[in-house]
Order: sequence, then C-alpha cells, then structure tokens
Amino acid sequence: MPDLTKQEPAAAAPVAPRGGTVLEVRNVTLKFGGLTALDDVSFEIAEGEILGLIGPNGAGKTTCFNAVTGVYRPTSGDILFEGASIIGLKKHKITQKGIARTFQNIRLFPTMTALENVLVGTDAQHTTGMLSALFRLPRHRREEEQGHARAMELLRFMGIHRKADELAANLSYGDQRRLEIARAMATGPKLICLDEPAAGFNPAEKVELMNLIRKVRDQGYTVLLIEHDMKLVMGVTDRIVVLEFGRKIAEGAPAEIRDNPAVIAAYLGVDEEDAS
Amino acid sequence: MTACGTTDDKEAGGDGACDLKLAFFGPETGDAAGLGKPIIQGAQLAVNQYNDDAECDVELEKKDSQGSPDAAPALATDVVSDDSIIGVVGPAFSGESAAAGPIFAEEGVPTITPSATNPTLADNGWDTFHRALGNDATQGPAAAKYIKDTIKAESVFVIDDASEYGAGLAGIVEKDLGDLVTGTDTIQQKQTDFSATVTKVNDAKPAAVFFGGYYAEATLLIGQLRDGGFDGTFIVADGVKDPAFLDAKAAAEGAIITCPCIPDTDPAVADFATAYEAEFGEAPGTYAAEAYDAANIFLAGIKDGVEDREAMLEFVNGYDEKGVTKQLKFDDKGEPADVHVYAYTVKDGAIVADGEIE
Amino acid sequence: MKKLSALPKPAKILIWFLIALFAYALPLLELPILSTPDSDFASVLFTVSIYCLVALGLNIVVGYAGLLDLGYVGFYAIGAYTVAILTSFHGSWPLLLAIPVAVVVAMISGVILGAPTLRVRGDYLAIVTLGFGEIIRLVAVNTEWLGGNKGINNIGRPPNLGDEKTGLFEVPHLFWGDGTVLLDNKDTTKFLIFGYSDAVPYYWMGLTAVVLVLLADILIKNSRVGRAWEATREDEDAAELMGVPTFKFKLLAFSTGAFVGGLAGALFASRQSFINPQSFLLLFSILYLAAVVVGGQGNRWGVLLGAFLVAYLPERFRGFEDFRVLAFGLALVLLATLRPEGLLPPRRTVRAKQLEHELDELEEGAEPDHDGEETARA
Amino acid sequence: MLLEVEGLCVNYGHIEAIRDISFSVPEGTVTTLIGANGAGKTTTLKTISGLRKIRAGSIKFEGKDISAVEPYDRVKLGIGQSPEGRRCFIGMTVRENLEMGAFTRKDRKTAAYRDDLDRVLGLFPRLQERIDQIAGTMSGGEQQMLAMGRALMSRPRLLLLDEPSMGLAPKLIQQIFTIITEINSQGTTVLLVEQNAAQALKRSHDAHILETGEIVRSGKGKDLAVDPAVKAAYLGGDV
Amino acid sequence: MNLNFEFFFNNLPELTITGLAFGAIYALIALGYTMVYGVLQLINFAHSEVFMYGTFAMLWTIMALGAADANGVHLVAILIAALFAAMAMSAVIALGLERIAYRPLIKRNAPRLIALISAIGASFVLAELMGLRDKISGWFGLDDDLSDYVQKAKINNSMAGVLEKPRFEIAGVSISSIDVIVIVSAVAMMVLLDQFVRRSRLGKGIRATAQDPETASLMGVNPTRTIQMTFLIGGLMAGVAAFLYMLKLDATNYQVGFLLGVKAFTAAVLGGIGNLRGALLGGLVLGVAENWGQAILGSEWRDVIAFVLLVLILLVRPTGLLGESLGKARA
Repeated sequence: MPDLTKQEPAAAAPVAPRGGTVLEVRNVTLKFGGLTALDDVSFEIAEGEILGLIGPNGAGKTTCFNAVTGVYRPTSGDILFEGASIIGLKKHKITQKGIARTFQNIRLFPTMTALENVLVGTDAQHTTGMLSALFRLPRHRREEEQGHARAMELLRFMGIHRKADELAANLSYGDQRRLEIARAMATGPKLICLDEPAAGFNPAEKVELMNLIRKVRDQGYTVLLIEHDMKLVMGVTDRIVVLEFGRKIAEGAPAEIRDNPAVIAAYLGVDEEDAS
Repeated sequence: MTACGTTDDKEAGGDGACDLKLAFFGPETGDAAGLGKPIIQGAQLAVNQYNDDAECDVELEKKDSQGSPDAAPALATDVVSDDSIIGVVGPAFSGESAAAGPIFAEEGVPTITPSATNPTLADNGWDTFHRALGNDATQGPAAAKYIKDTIKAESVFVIDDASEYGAGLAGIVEKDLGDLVTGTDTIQQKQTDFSATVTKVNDAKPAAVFFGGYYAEATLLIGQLRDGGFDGTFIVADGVKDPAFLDAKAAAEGAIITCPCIPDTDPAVADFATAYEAEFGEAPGTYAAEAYDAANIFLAGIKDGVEDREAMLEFVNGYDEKGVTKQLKFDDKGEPADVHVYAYTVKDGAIVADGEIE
Repeated sequence: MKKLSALPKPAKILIWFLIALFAYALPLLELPILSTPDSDFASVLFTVSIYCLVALGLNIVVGYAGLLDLGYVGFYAIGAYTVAILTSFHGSWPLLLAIPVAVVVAMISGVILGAPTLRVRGDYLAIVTLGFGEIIRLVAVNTEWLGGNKGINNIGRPPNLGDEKTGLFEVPHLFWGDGTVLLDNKDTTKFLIFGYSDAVPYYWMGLTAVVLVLLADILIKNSRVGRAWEATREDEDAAELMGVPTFKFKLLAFSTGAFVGGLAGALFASRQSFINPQSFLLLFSILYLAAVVVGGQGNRWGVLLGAFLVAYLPERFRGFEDFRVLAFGLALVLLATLRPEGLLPPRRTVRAKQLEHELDELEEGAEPDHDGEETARA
Repeated sequence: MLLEVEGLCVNYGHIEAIRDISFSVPEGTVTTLIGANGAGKTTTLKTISGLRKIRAGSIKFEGKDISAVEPYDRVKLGIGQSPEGRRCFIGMTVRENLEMGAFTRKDRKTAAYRDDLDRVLGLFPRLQERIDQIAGTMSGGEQQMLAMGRALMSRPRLLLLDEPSMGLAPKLIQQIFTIITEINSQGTTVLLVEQNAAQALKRSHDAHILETGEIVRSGKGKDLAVDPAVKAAYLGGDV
Repeated sequence: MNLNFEFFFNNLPELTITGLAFGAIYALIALGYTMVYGVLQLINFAHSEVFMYGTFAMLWTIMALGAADANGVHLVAILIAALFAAMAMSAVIALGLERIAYRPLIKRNAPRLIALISAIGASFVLAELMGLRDKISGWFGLDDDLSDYVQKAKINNSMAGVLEKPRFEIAGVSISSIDVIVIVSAVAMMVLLDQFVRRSRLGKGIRATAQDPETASLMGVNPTRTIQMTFLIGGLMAGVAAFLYMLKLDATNYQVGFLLGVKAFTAAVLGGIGNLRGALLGGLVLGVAENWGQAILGSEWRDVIAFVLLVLILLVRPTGLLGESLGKARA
C-alpha cells in the first residue's frame, strides 16, 4: 500500500494541529417553509476523528450534511471550517477548501470511466483552463500527470484499479460505493462526509467497509459518517451525535449512545405507557 | 470547350445549336415557390412556343434555389460549369442575385432577371446582368406620381413589408410624396395579424394607403384594413399583381396596382395571356410576362444562330424589340432602357388596366 | 475504431494522413456516386464543411455540456455580419483581420447571453436561446445599419496566393467517362485563388478550419475542461460538490460553442460574398441541432457524420425537392423512435446502453433507474 | 389468506433489494414488516402495489396472481397504499386529496361514498377541520393522516402503510397507531411497514423482521416485541 | 427607431382590445403546450401543427357547406359545424401525435432531447403534408375534384372571407365585434377548462399525475390514459383557437402554425408553464405587450418584443408570472 500522506501536499498534510477542531457546527437551524429540519444543532469534529451522525429516518442527518457542504444555507447559526465560516460559500468553493462528500444514493458520473470520475475529483485542486489544454502547456501536462497518478493510486487504495477504464455505470454496486469514496478523497479534502456508505451492503461487505473507513482515517483524513447500520457505526466511530426531529438528543462514545434511553426510544419508539 | 458536363445528346445530328439550354434560376419549391411558379411558367411558355416551330428543341433547366441566397453559389457554379446553358432567366430574387451575380459575371453567363428589383444590383459592374423590369427606383416615382396627380390623395399612409423589394419601393414612394405622408409602418412577411397597423391607419385617417410588398400580405392587409373601417384608396405595386390578390374579394375592390407591364388590352399581351391560360389553366401571375419576355430574348438569339455565351451576351446587349411587357432594350448597366408604368384597378373581381402613368 | 487504436503510432498517423488527403482531394475526384448531379460538388462540399464546423461547435454546447441551444444560428449570424460589416459595409478590412474579430464578437455575445440565462432550467434555456436567435435575425432585418433585408454584398474574400490568373499552380480535376478515368486538363482549380466560380479553394479553407477545430476539440475534451463539462452534464449537483464550478464551465462551453459558430458564419459570409437575414432563419438552428442529434451527440465523429448527412443529402437528392422537408421530418421521427442515441453515438453511450439492457433483464422488464439522467418523464 | 407473497426477489439494477422472501397476510389482521433502513421494507410494499417489477416469485391477492396487473388496476382489486413520505398531492386541498383516493370508485355520488368520507373524517378529525386547506401547507402529522385517509377512501381490502410514524413526534405517533388499530377493527386488513418497532409490534398480529432484503425472523407481534433480535436489528450489537 | 408615444396614448383602449383578442388566441394554443408540459415535462413542438390543421378543418367546412351564400340561422349553423370540425380535427391530430411521436419514447423513458427531436420531426411532417396536399391528392387523381381545397397548397393563403365584421363604438373607441367574440369565447373556454381540471374526476387525475405520477397510479389513475387526455384537451382547445383565428383573420396556410406556436409557447412560459391560468395570463400579456410595443416602436419589432419580454421575465421570475403548477390549482 502506497503511503498516501506523501502525495499532493494540499491533499493530506494537515494544517490544523492533530486533535484540533476541523469543523464546528454552531447553533445551526434550518427551516423549509414551516418545517424545521434542523433545530439549533451544534457539534464539533476534531482532526483525525471519525464522527458518526445517526438518527431515525427524517431526523435531519442528510440535511445537516447538505448544510455543511453548501447545498442548503442555514436559516441561522454558523458553520466553521478550520476556524473560518463557510456559510454562503458556493458548493465548489467549499469542496476546494477541503470538505468532500459521498451521496446516499450513489451519484457518480455514469458515462465517465472510473478513472475519469476520480480525475474530476483531482481537478478540484487544478487550475489549468482551456488555453493551457489547447496548447498543452507544461502546467497542463504536469497537472494531468499528477492527477492521473494520484487517481490511479486512489483506485488502487480502494482496490478497484483494475476497473479504471470501466464506465462508472458498469461497476458493481460495491465498487460504485468505493469509487465514490475515491472520488471524494481525490478532491484533497481534510474532512470527508460519507452519507450511508453501507446502504445495500451485505454483512461481509460492511465489515470490509469498516476497515476501509478506518484506513481512510489513518491516511490523515477526518471522517463524518451518516449510517443506519448500527453495528457499523458502533464499530467504527470514535464519537456519535444523535439527531431526532432535527434536534441533537445525544452525543458521546458509541457505548454510551447504545445505552442512552433517549436514543433507544428514538429508534425503537416509545410504548404508550412510557410516553404518557 | 470541355467534354465535361451532363449534356445528353437526344436528337443527335442537326446543327450545333441543338444542345443549347436555358436555365431558370429561382424558387421552384419551398416558401417562396409562390413567386417562382408564374416565372417558371412564363419562361416555359416561351420555350414551348419556340420548340413548336424549331428544328431543335431548347431545354429549360430549372435550378431550384428555394429563393435562398445560401443555395445560390452552388447552383450558379453548377450552371456555369454546363457549357450548353447559354442564358439564365433569373435569378428571381435580389438576394440570390447578389450571391450568384459575381459567379455569372466571372464566367460570362448572361442573365435576365424577370423579378429582382433592387436598384443596387445593376451597380456591381457585372456585364452579364440584365433586368427585364423597372427597378424600385423607376416604379416608385410613378406610383407616387399616380397618388399625387390621379388619385389626388391629400394624405397617404405608407406601409412596407421589410423585404428589400417592399422596403425599397415604399422608401421611394415615401420620399416622393413628402408631406403627404401622414404615417408609416413596417410589417413582416408571413405576418397574418395586422391589428396594430390597422389602428395606426385609423388613427392617421389617410385618404390612401400605399403598401410596398407582395400579394400574400397585401391580401390579408387590405381585408383587415377594410374590416377596421378604412375606406380610402389602397395602392400597391407589381408584387401584388397576381390573381391570388383577388382572394381578398370585396376588400380588394377599387385597389390600384401600379406595374411596369403593358396591359393585356394590347393584342400581343392578350395573346400571351390567352396562351398562358391555355397552357397552365390559370391567369398569368406576378412576373410571368417578364419571364416570358426574358426567355424570348434568349430564344431570339438562338434562332439567330447564337451558339455560345459570348455571342449570346453580345446579342442580349444589342437587343431592341417590343416584348409583351415593354420595349426590350438594355442600357449599359443592364437596366431596361424603356420603362413604362401602368395603373391597374381591381374591378368586379378582376384586375383591369387603367392606362399608363405618364 | 478499436482496430485503429491498436495500430502502432506511425501507421495511425499514416492512416489519418491518407484520410485527410482524401478529404482534401474529394472535390477534384468528382466521384460519380458522391458527386451532386444538380449542384456544384465543390460548393456543396464547402457547405458540408460549414455544417461540420457548426455541428462541432454545437456539440460542445449540447453534446458535452448538455445545454439545449435552439438559437445557435444567432452566433453564426453574428460571425457572418461582423465580417460583412468590417470588410464591406462599414469598412474595408482584410478578411484575415476581420475573422478573428468576428469570432471574438461571437464569443462575447455568447458570454452576454449565457451569463444571465445559463442559470435558468434546461427547457427554458432552449426557449430563451430560440428567442435570442430570432432577435438577432429580426434586428438584422429591421436595422438599416445592418443592411436590412437587402443584405450586404461584396464581402471580403481571402487573399490570393500567387498570380491571380494561374495561382501557384493548377490542379486538374478527374473526369469519369464510361469506365475510364481521365485527368481533365481543361477543368482545373487554380491553387489558392479565391475566385467566385471555383469553390474548391473555399472548401479547402473550410476543411482546414474543421481539422483545426477538431484537433482543438480533441485536446480540450481530453482535459480538465472536458471532464468538467461531462461531469456537469451527468450530474450538476454532484459535479459542483466535487469542486467543479459548474456555472463557469457551462459559460465556457456556451462561449466556446459561440466562438466556433461565429467562425463558421465568418467563413460562410466570405464564400457567399453576400449575406442577408434569410440565411439565419430559426429553421437552421433546428437543422444544426438535428445534425448533432442524428449523428450522435457527444461523439465528434458522429456529429460530423450528422452534419454531412444534413448538408449533403438534400443536395444529392435535389430531385425530391418537394418532399425533402417531409422526408427529413420522417427521418427525425423514425430516428428518435428507433435509434435515439444517434447514428454514431459515443462509445460509452453504447456501453451504457448495453448495461441498461442487462439491468432491464435483471429486473425483468422494469424501467431502469436513470440516476441523474434527464428523462422524458420526471 | 388475503395476500400471499412467495419467493419474491426484486432488483434495483445490480442491487438485490429483496432476496427470496415469503410471507402472507391473513384477512382481518395487522401484519408488520420491521427492519432498519435499507432492509427492503419499502421495496416490498412497492412491489405489492405494482410500482416495482418482480424478478422472481409471485404475489397472490385473494388467491389470484397479480404480478402482471398494472398498479392502477390493483387499486380496483382492493389494494390501497399510503406511501412512504406520505406523498400527498400538495397542491390539492384535503378534500381533493380524499377524492383522489376514491378515484376508481364508481359510487362517488351515492350515500355509501359520503358514509365513507364521514368515516374517514371521523377517524381523523383534524382533516375535517382543514377540509379546504391546501395539503402542502399542513404539518407532517396532518399530511400523514391525509395519506392514510386518502388510501382508505378507495375502500381497500388490504391497506399498505409505509412508515406512518416517520418523522412524527411521539404524541402523534401514538395517535396514528391508535387509528391503525381502529381501522383494522373496522374490518380492513393492514400490512404495516415500520421502523418504530415497539409500537408496531405491540399492535400487530403477525410480524416479520427484514434485514438486508431477507426475513430473518417471523412471529407473533407480541412475542417479537420482547425479542432481543429486534434491538439488535436496529442498534447493532450481538444477538 | 422613433418612439411614438403620442399615438400610443391616444389609442390605448383600441390597442389593448386588439392585443387582448390575439392574446386570447395565443392563450388557447398555449394551453396545449402547458398541459402536456405539466404532465410529461416535454415541449410538444408539434402542437403548432395541431392548431394549423384546425384552421383548415374550419375553412374546408365552411367551403363545403357553402357559407358564402348563407346568412342568418343557416350561417350560424355552418359556423357551429365548423367549430366542431376544427375541434375534432385538432383533437385527432393531437391524439395521433401522442400515439406515434411520443408514446414509444415515453414508454422507453427516452431523454427529453430525443422527444423534442421527435416532436420537431412530427411538426415538419404534418406541415409538409398539408403544404403538399395538392401533390398528394394528385397521386390519387383527386386534385381536380378537390381543386378548391388543395390548389397551390404551398403558395397561397387559403381564404374563405364570408363574415362581415361589424364594428361598434363605446365611448369613442371603435371595437370590432369579432375581437369581442374572440376574447369572450377564449376566456370562457379557459374558465370552463380550469373548472374542469379543478373539479372533475378526470381533471383531478391529470393534476395528480402532473404532481406525482407514481402516487397517482397508486390512486388508480392510468398514466397512459391521462397523457392521452391532456393531448386531447390541448387539441380541443387548439381547435377552438383555430376557429376563432379563422373568424378573425379569414386566411390560413400550411405554415401558419409555426410562429404562432412559438409565440404561444412563449406565452405558456411567460405565465408559468404547467399552469393553466398562467397560460391565459401569459397569452393576454403577450398579446397586449406586442400590440403596445408595435404601437410605440413600429410593427416590425413585434416578434422582438415578444422574445425580449420572454427573456426578461425568465431572468426576473424564472418560473413565469404565476409559477409552474398544473397540479396546484390555487397556488
């Protein structure tokens, strides 16, 4: 396995000291019309941490992701990335700053090859435009070569380098999930947000995925994970934030969360006797 | 010359003039086919009449430009590469004339257009260019004169269709009428609803309306003007002198059409009209007579023993005979030397002559 | 294609060279099956080359970036009018100076149109661009300064190389007799003399432009820019979240397309020596789009084929004049029904189609999920 | 048996969303499918109502194989569904939504229809209050009631309820489940898909636990309610 | 370009009424675009030909029934017959389009661009068939029998010219009775349709399908039927538009649909595509704006005015004046 920390400087070399706060979600509220999707949510992610974000369906997890990646703009509150607010930034700017994500229902570029998908990710750090491509200027060549090498490395890291020239749409489901993670890593992020990466996986694949997430973290990335599969979440995260009805109801280490009555109630529902 | 070309030697033998062809250049299909058809038929009639008596048939080859200048260069180049074509009736429109003109000029193919009226066409220095009808600059003043002197209209509203023919003509009429013009408006070709124009005319309350354009719009325009309450004189030019204008029925009654074409009270013209109707089952449409004249000039040349383009060009330049529409003689720019403009009136559902505009 | 890419590089270069040579020699060969019986073959080929340019340009907009443009003829008109104004109507610039200005003006107008409208949704973009194309034409019709319907003539021509009488040398055409092929020394093309009646030098000029644009297309497509376009087309949100400034790249595609369209218009005006608004009807936008879609949007070779067919077939079969448009319409309906991906779709589309089919079978006739793909039904 | 599902397999492309599941719903009961997200519950319901195609297996309704019946015709057979995420017609009023529910009924001008409308409005008094309000302006809980009421308006023999408690506050969840019991007691068979295992299991006769597209456990609702396997399916950990 | 404000203000009422009359015709055609777009999200490019065929049905009917010699009750009866003929013809063409040009694509979930290409092709075919009707009837040797109906199909406007169009004055404003008839009947049709879509069972089915086809099918709505229904309604309305258009202008030709179609689609987008009331509003606004603009700038700028208005509205209000919503009756 190649040492990924030695690649592109912007990609992996942490700017903030290890253990410092990478992302801070501060009192974020998000309303759609009359519906409050996020209600005064606050949490932090430390450098090198794997943070799980869980909650029942409709609790606001993906909304929270979307707020962090700039898809939605919070109604109030602030989101700080490496100490600077990213509210109001364009989506691609946030990505270029160092937040990457995957999607709950895979959103690859289906008619591009696996390699090209990852190249689109590496392009986030590149600057060559049309003219340098047209005249094949040295910078273009350099960036193409670097991007290509980096992309192949990531594919290898994910174990799908043999399928580099396959169309993304032709990959198996699991490989598509892996490719999505590779593409996210290619943008050179500090924080990777994984949105239900295990959906549709069988137990064996889930175990593999757990290992993979740990490996990603070990490369120096910070991971924010939304996942329904509790075995996986409990097994891989350092800390868990639980949302229900857009509100944070619990936060803590996996073991604490599992025994938290509020969490159990949120997931399994409450008996009428308990409720009244 | 070269052996290249698609000459077919039917009727082999005879003298060299047997393989000669004329070309029609203009719209046969497409949106402008309406104006092309009488021109083709007029030229065809001349050729048919010639072939009835001649030993060797002359063929009329149709180059269908659909009226589009885009297609013109390719077709013109095709015409010039066929050496048996020694004269072109057309191009029908000014636009395609402008695009094809340089090619004909470069290769020395004489052309006589029966319908392109843009005055600037004659200013390009193409010695092959001829025009069998008066351009906008000759007809416009006549129309203005008619409005001033004969109709004695005290106020005139001038409308044009933004086409180069219509806008050119209307511009000249407007200039010549000067203060008599109480308002102007421009419509678009293919427009069908003229309510804004009708309101403008009603507001200006003119004694007469002059429209520079073609019959398709004129037919609708006069109908809507009459419906809108306009009861003055409607004056139009040769682009409207077509049986289709009579589709406007009662609304067209009393409309004045100016045209640089001899009325069919003249026996030669009457013969043409009779022959045309016998051949095609309809009255001659706009520019049919001009096309007939143009073709006849070339045919006279062939009868005279002309066998190539050079001789034909010389023949056309020196031609001076009476045609159906006018005395056919060209000045050194290719313009007709002798243009008379006549007035016509729509009376009882027919276009009848009203005398020459002096 | 596959076999071709397997060949060693020198062989590949040789093959491409031969193909190019054949393309350049085409009007001289006058092949009986290809030649147009009722129209000058070289002029038709020039028209084909202009359509090829237009199709390549529109393919960037529609095929690569996925932006539906129904007013592409507007940029073509801007290129043509700029050249006409500068070389004839309001100036007497040499053509070679006017063309760069024309393409830049077309490109700027692309930015001006694109900047506000590329934010609106896809279908709206189609109708806004349609309106734009019509506005350009109508402004030309109604503005004296642009010549109105009278148009502009005596547009500048490319400079001649060598003596005007003979050119550098003369190239004979072939003559196909009954079973014999002869060099026809009387029918020659003066090399690089841009006269009026010989379209061959113009065709060479057009073809050279096509080759250059094609090369640029290959270079750009295979770069960060090309990938950004494709990613944006496939899934705009995902592309944005992968760090692609999608708006910027859409605008770039739009203005690049406008650039090529302007170039095509400029060359067209020069050959035609005369333009008027009739050459820029909405119908042409539709024909151009049809060329792209018929050939296979997204595949540069496909759109070239499409452009060839759309420009050439009507000229080849002038005999069917009256029924040309009818046949064209029928062809479009049949194509959409039977071969919606075009005659020569991008290879990846073919692969994706196969996959889709397999998946269909897996689901037993179920409708496949079109993730991120625009479908007729939302 | 009102509904029999046998050996059902459903794919989304390469993904096997449902792998060979079999179960049946006896007439007059409440049957529940529970499981974590992505376990295949919603897919099962969609397949029963005809929105997904079947790769293998069969679905029988009242003994007849309905695999080839179009979804809109299954409504006429007596299968009504309140889909996941409610999917009310948000541009229509409450009344119009309810009328849409009765789209296939031919007796819309009769007393029977009005009785049914009264029955539904009786079950959901909130809807009565908001009968002319645009559905899109109502709260999630109200929309859930509307979706259920709408499904009931077709007079279904079998009512499919997809996550009726999703995103609702505990108080409302309580209410919704009470109503489900009531609907059932009025004679409608219910097939319920739920995440809220505690409530659902308590109120259902039969229950099946789905995990990654397979049924891992079946039994009486009351029995499964105390089964540790349920907690494991949701919260992980060893069984 | 001279700006003629004086004329504009002096004639504001008349300009407005004639603008409304043509706008009402736009609105009726726009309905077809808006309904199909609302349900299928595709631009039925061939809808303009649906309208064009309606104008010919109207024309041929009054020619065949001899309206030129009729008056009084007889004439009214002929006109009613012509109205039904126009509606029937347009409806048949619209349904045929759905069956031949769209359904195969919808079934396959084809990309939108392909559906648009198919529509463009169908539009060419329909227009050309009408334009070549003299040639085609010639193949069957019918051109002599039908000469009045088919002659010079590509060339001439076909005109009937049977109706007097009396004008009357209200407060010094001269108004054409036909304009009033056009406006009133168009608005009445729109109100009728609006009520139908809002209140009737089928109308609700259409709205439901437009909002959420999947859930609508769970309610027992057959999507294919619903789509047919929208084409049918669009066709019927285009037939009414064709009838009113002929009443007003008396002339048609095989190309008459094209520009009118583009304008009507513009009207639909202007009002908010998918929104029935938007189509009415968009049509009227477009008609009036064109007329006002023509008065001020000159008639040659008519189409430019329409397109500039479209671009401006889309930039300021991307979803049109009333927003997009076939489903949302009251939004």
